[in-house]
Amino acid sequence: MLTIQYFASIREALGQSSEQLPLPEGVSTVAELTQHLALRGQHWMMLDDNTQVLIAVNQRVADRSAILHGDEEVAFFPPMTGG
Amino acid sequence: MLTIQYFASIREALGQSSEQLPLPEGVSTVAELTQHLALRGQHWMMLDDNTQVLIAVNQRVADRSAILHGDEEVAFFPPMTGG
Amino acid sequence: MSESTLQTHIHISVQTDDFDVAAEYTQARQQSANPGAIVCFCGLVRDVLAGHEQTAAQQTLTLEHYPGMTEHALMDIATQATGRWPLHAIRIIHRVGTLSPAEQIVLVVTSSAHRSAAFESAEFIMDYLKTSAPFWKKQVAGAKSEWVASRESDYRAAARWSAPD
Amino acid sequence: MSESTLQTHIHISVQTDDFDVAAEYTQARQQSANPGAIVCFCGLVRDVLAGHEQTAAQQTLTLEHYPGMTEHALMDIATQATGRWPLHAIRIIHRVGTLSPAEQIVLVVTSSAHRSAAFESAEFIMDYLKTSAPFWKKQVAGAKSEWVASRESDYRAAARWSAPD
Repeated sequence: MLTIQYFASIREALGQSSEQLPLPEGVSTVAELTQHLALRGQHWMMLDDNTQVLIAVNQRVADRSAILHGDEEVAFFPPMTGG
Repeated sequence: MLTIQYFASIREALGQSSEQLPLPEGVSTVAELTQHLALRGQHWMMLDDNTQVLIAVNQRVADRSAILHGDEEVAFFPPMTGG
Repeated sequence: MSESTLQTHIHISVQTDDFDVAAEYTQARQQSANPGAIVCFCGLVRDVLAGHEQTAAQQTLTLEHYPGMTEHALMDIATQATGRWPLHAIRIIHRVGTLSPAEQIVLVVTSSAHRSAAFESAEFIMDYLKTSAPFWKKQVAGAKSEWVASRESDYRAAARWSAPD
Repeated sequence: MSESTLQTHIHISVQTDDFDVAAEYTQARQQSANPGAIVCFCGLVRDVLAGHEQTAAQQTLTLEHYPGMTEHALMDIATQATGRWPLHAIRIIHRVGTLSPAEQIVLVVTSSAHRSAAFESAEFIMDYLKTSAPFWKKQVAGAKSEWVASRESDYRAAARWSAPD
């Protein structure tokens, strides 16, 4: 089971902070996961936007090419603005 | 009357922290003053050493070419080491 | 203690409570064997609406973070700093939750034998923290709220540490 | 308050007594209208004989200065900093007299809207202070004493602020 988390403006736009999702068929990378989620329509398509949405896999910043096996924690968030 | 002050290692080498001195004849710059003081011999000659001895005139760091009128406060000291 | 065997005391905290700069400075000082220099950096909530219609009293800043990842990210940054500079102590505190203008947000304390190491490591930690620790700021003023946009200048500041000198 | 009309609160002190970092930080914070960043730098007496025969207890550092000139020199440095960075407050405290290892010697606090201004101005003030404020250090260990030599690295550190970027 994937655990997917959404933060800050992404969380607000999607109206959702997290979800559990079995690894969808044909999905083996983060890029494929965002394409799958984009099928939900409208706001979900923004997850495909590489410049506005950053990704962490198992709590480490990752590329869209990161491999998913199905038991990862994947997070989507905008560029950080702390400090 | 010149007020001359000596600090730190200069003060210790000369065994003197300050003195009052009427402007010696023929002295109109700091360089000429140190040449005059060097006549006292030995340790006093070090005042001529541009790299080891810094100068302030009226409490501002100055060059050896600084003009003296006879009423200045002149100070001799080694490179600063505070902070 | 030679610098090759230097052990760095690292303290990381993400908290809603305010922090005490004096206590953190004292801790860093006590944990440092023979320190020559201690730098404290404190970031505070700016009143971005000063002079506008909204008064400071109506304005707040909400800090969201990614629990679990945040501590890892801050520890990564601290560990990178220890690899670059000989440091005795590093303390990083970052607040989350809702803050008012002039409140303290973030504290970085570094101690070293050398002043340049203390200064540079504190600045390095802040630059990296700004761009790679999972915190997000939301400005709330009355009924309006807005997520703070990331700043190009912060990315440039972080990038200079990886550029060749 | 726009930065063109920014008034910088400057506090300079040369004193034998120890200082309280927390109190100085609090002062700088209170004197700053809408600050975003405060940097405190504290320099401490290093135990240069650590590991040698003399123990720390026998070792002291004596700081001599040029009364009258010192305050002018520190004020000059602070004024130069205000010309380079938009600062709300600058506090410089330098101790004189006889100090023991681990005691606080010097404190610089700067506050600004921007973190880079706070960091850079504090580092600038320390670099200039080291080479242009009339303080001299003498290391005393038992019966032996020695004036501390000026360091080439301190002159390089100060020089980089006048070099073109």
